[in-house]
Amino acid sequence: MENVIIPKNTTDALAFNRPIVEDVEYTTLNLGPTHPATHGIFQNILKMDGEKIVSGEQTIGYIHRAFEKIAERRPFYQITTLTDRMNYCSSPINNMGWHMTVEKLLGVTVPKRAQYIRVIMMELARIADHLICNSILGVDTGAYSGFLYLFQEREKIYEIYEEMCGARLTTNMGRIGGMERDLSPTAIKKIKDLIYNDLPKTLAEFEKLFNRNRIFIDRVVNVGPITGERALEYGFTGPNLRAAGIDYDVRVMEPYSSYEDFEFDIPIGHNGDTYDRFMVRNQEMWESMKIIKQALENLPEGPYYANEDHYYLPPKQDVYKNMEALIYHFKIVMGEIDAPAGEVYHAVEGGNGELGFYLVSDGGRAPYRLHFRRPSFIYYQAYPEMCKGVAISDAIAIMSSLNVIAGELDA
Amino acid sequence: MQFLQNIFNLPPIWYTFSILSVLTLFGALGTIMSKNPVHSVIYLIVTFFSISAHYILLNAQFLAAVNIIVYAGAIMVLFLLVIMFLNLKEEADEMKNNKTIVAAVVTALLMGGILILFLRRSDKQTADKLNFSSQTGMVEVLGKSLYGEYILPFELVSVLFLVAMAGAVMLAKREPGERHF
Amino acid sequence: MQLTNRAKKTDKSEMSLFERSYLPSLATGLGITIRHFFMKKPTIEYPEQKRYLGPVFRGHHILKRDEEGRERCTACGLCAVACPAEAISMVAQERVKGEEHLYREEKYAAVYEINMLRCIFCGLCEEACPKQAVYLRHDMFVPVFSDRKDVIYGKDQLVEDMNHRYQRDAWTKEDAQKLWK
Amino acid sequence: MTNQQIAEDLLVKYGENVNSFEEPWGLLTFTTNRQNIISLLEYLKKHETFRFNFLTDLTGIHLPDNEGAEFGVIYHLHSLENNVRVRIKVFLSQDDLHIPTAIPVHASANWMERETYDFFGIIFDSHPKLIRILNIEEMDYFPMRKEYPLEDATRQDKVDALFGR
Amino acid sequence: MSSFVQWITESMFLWKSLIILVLFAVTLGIAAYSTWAERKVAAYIQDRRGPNRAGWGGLLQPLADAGKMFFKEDFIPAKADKWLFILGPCLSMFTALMSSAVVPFGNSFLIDGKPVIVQGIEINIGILYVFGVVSLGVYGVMIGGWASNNKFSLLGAIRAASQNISYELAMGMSIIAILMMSGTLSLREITQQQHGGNWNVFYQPLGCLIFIVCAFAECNRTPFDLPECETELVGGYHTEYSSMKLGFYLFAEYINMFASSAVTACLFFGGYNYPGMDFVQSQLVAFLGDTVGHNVATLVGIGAMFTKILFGIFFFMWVRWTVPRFRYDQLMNLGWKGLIPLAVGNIVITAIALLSGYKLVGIWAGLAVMVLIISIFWSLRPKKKNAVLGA
Amino acid sequence: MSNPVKLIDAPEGFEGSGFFATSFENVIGIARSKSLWPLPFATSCCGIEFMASMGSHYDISRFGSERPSFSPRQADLLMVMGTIAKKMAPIVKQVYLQMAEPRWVIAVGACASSGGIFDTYSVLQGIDRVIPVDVYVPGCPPRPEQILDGLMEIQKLAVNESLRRRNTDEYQALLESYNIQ
Repeated sequence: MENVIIPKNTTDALAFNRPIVEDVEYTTLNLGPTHPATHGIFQNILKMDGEKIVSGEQTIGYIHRAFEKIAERRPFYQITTLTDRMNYCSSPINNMGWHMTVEKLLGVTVPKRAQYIRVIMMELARIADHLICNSILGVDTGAYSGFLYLFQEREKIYEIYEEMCGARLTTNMGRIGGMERDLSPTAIKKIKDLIYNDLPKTLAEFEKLFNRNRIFIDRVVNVGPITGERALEYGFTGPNLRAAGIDYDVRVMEPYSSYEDFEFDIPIGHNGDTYDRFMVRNQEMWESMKIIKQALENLPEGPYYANEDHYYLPPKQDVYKNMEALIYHFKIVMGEIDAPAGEVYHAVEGGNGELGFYLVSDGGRAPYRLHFRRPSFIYYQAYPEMCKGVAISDAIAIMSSLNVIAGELDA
Repeated sequence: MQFLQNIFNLPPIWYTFSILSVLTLFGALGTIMSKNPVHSVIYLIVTFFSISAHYILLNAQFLAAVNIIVYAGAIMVLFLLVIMFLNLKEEADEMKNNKTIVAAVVTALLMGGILILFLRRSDKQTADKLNFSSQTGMVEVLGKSLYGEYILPFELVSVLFLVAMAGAVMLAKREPGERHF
Repeated sequence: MQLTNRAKKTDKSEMSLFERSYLPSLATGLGITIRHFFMKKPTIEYPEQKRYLGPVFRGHHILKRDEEGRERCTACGLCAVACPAEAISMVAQERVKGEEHLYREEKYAAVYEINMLRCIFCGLCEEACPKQAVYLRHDMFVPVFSDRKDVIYGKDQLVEDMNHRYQRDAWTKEDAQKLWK
Repeated sequence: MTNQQIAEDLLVKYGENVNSFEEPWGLLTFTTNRQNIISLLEYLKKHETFRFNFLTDLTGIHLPDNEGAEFGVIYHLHSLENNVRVRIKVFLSQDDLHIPTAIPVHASANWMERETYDFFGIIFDSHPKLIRILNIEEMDYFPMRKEYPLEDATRQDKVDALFGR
Repeated sequence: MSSFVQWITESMFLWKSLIILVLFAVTLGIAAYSTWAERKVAAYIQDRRGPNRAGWGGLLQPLADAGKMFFKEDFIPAKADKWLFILGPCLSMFTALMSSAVVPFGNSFLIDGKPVIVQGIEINIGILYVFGVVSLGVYGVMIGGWASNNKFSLLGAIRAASQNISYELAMGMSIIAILMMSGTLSLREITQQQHGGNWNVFYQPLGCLIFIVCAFAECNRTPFDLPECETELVGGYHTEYSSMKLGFYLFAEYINMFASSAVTACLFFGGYNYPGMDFVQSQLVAFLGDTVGHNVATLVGIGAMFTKILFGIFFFMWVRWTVPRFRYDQLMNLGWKGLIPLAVGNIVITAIALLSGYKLVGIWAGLAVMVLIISIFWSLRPKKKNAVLGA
Repeated sequence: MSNPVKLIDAPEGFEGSGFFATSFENVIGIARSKSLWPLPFATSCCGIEFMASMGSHYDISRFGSERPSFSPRQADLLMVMGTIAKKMAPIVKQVYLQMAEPRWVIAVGACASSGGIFDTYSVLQGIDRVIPVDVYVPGCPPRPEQILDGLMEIQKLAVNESLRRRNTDEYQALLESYNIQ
């Protein structure tokens, strides 16, 4: 296309048979890749008429890490280290989603307790994800304190992760067939503290700071609205789609990991503007708390991993004494599990929407092809359309309310 | 030597006056001679400042302050704003146009001649030191004369401004349906 | 599009005049922030105060010895295979006579190196080790480096010091589970 | 609405052009060819009962051993109202990696197609801007093809001679 | 010796210079420690501790910042307009320092029987002077932003210019009511009229509110920090500045905060007046004698003034760390459609109240009537069913 | 303040009877070390941990570093956090070039330091291939404590460095090896 020279301002005018009146020189503003509001890294080249955005174009791929290619070389259990780093704000969801995909392929049934623990962890991760997104929207509209108030709660979620697995962000806490560890009493206590005391208080305070604050409302209401139909066209899922009024939630539509046991609502917005996205995320945190409460109350007794010698590492003592266990141990670590050939698609409700894993296995130790359906990647396409004709401040609010996570965007 | 002696014997106010005058002229010349419009505006601001200082010398504090607030503080800011928005290029070619230069020189000579004529014909009044009121040019006196003696022209001018403002708003108003941002 | 019966609209009711005056939210906001101003701070004065990192925190690697001070590692290489970052490398060697007090198994790692900048502290090596030889310490993390040359840790930095033995509540998750009861 | 119904309906409409029906893990999977893929997507979207209005995913796959059909493009569609998914595959030969773009039907296909092009070199005809999306523009190969290595050749701290690799 | 002392005491010029110097130093000191206070206040509001490693409680933090900035590489971008690039921060600093010259910080010191007022210069158009200087303050920002030759800077400069002009209008109008009440333009006289607890804020609550809002806007503080808002324009007008030139910009902001707190205190909160000041003065005079007593009373007054100023600065910070910021057009709407009509209304109410003779009651009643009228109009507006925000 | 807080030590100098002198460089070095404004170049996971270290629990502001300057001109410390892909590498270098001296660089996390697990065609294997790095922080992502450790390491460097670091031969050689200037 580049070598076809189109004279400036003529094609348009000829096509519509009207005189050329427009000779405005637009300024080009390069937003990113190191702009403070792009958080992760992507570039927006905006054409501006004063403060108004005429059109925008994104460049992404600044942290492309070739997840899919790496996945073709790694045994199934090592891929968690990749998924953890995909949407790093809510890594347990990715983690569990991947394990569920593999379990689907291998035909492993996970015991109820493990499923409940997974639900608890996933909902904690969702809360952590939404906490970041909403508080960052506050930062981007200029109110920094709310961010730090919420971040303290996130720190508590980290403590729970630490109790579970020993890491804060890239948790790597699930295993094929269950969890790495059981919920310890300390972890349960910490979760209860968080869910019953601290988080509701802080969240209510945060809502008081923002929800009915006129300055904030003016900044976000009717900013970057998108209709439900258009959102579907652009492949929106998750809170961003729900803000547009469509109650699509994988947890309800295709329940996984016992989500059918829990009672919760799907908050939906009105016209898909930034305020709706903000409110939907806020409301989802309350719903997540409801789910965690139910899961904790009804936490079944039993094992936290499936009794599958072929896939789940045997206890260390057995490895030491028992020959069979040692063989399984070696086999699992070397990645020589007997996976069936076939193709699986499994979706979970990630922090940003439908997080899908399309796994093609040829029976080898590693996936033959693994494709991640990364919600951020798909819905970020809509950004130029959403920020057309708005001021630069709005463009930034829209961007942070979309919650584009660079790790997920660029794979 | 006698000339220098005379200069040294001048009262200090004369020094202030001369420095300010030089500054004023410098600013004025800079305004028309600099090629960059932003520089021009800044020279113009310098000019306004020195004119305000002249007002203070004339014991017109209110006028000085208002000159700075209105002209230097508001109007020139708007000027600068517009220039920044338009992002004018340095157009040196226009300056070299012979016709422009000839026209400018002729105009300047005419204006200068008229000024000199007026100055020569006018009665030179010196300040009446005995009847001089230190309050001349102060806010109260100014206010009284504006709202007393000159109330009609003052109000007419305000109406004029109102009309101008309304007109500007009407001109700048966008088409219905278009978003402001 | 109604897909489920669980949808619940979020609150987006119109602002009242009072809310539109900016004042109520400003007042509540100021109230909230001033309350935080006087609250107890959760800040950890880091270099002086250190936080308990949890019973299973994945920090600095350590190659355990057994009670008699013999190295547990048998250089089977499972940790290196399990490492997603390929940060572990080792050279195995047969134990010769007279080294029984040094190495517990017949084979040992003559060279055992971990590239600390590659390592992602995922804990898979600890999980993969069949001899319970490699652990990630819960009480200590890898220090920062100012030179690229220091980043590969050899056995001298990794093997446990018998004078300052590394202690931990439970060496396996099964043991830990027993402790809870 | 079952997979059976969809398959029968499609067979009536497209006949030979849709084939290899499968149901791995309950997900209806079938293959079509590139002449029919766009009309198929449109048909499924506009169909008054199926209404596959959501393009969940679009990706490619490289099967070097599959003579004559080395590359595949895989579409995952989702009918939100019926909560049914289908998977459609189109196989392309290595020598003629052209397939029409799905953007007119699903706007979200834009970047997914660019990604597929970036990874596999599959050319989506009449795509408005088919350039690399994730990798640098100067890259001269398509990294997700099986013949290209994963590793960065510049890594220095890896000693392959040592045990464990 | 005695003749020398006599010369000193007789020559008011020297005392005046001394007072100006002290005021100058105090301004700079307060501004410097405002940067420290800002960081501490922000930290405490956000449940943190703030800088505490440089000196006790981080008290040496401003010195560390200054030391660092002085010795940082000075950078003039290649495409920048060199002279204007340097002129920008200088102008900002200069105008910021000038503005507090006419503020009366205290009553007067009796030195050898002669009163020396605690004020830089006393001119009878004090408020106009403040306005003039403040209106020039924007040049530093504009010129710096333009000269940087960076689009973010330019956007910041443009925002700064339009914002400052718009809010100056509302600010001026809010003061007119005060001037109508006091009948003078001199800050000292306005302050003296608020003797004791007779502060203007009780007569002019709306005017005070508008003035404070405009002061926020003039200082480019959140929620009006559009010219430099970090998340949108990186650093706004000072994006390209490094080292001490940046320091000047940041410093000027704090000096402006100090100055506007001082002016607010003088205009609305009684300046150096405080309730019960007559009693204090009479007691002090009774105990310490005429001269010393008067001087100590003045000191107490200065203390009251600075308490008000420091609270003002704290308020600036408190608000900054609480509220989000406006968008450009909303800011303009608030200024032109919100504050200016309100200020005009306030002028009318004040005029009526002054003519009626019931100053206090009249103004409050007028405000109540205004609120009532606005509410009635609001409730009569066409209503939609199930209306949502912004629809 | 209840917590024990280490104050800065007085710089080493010559202490005598009523006589305390210190080299000016040391004072400036200390000033610099207490006022390191970071430029958070956060690309991925480590950026979130940087947010945590800015948060209330770890509070990087205690070290005087809470003012993140997103403009490279104003920053003293480039904190590269997260994976740097080859597409990003020129930008990192450009940001480094735009920074004013003195400037320091921390590579936070495995990815920035060495590529971490992403030994792939698209990822730069450590940012020290494009810009000189002063401190490497291991971990994936490092704990906020480790990030603070890295900051303190930079503080040590800042204190001990000569005032005109740029002019030293070693530094010039280092820059030259990266093709800077």
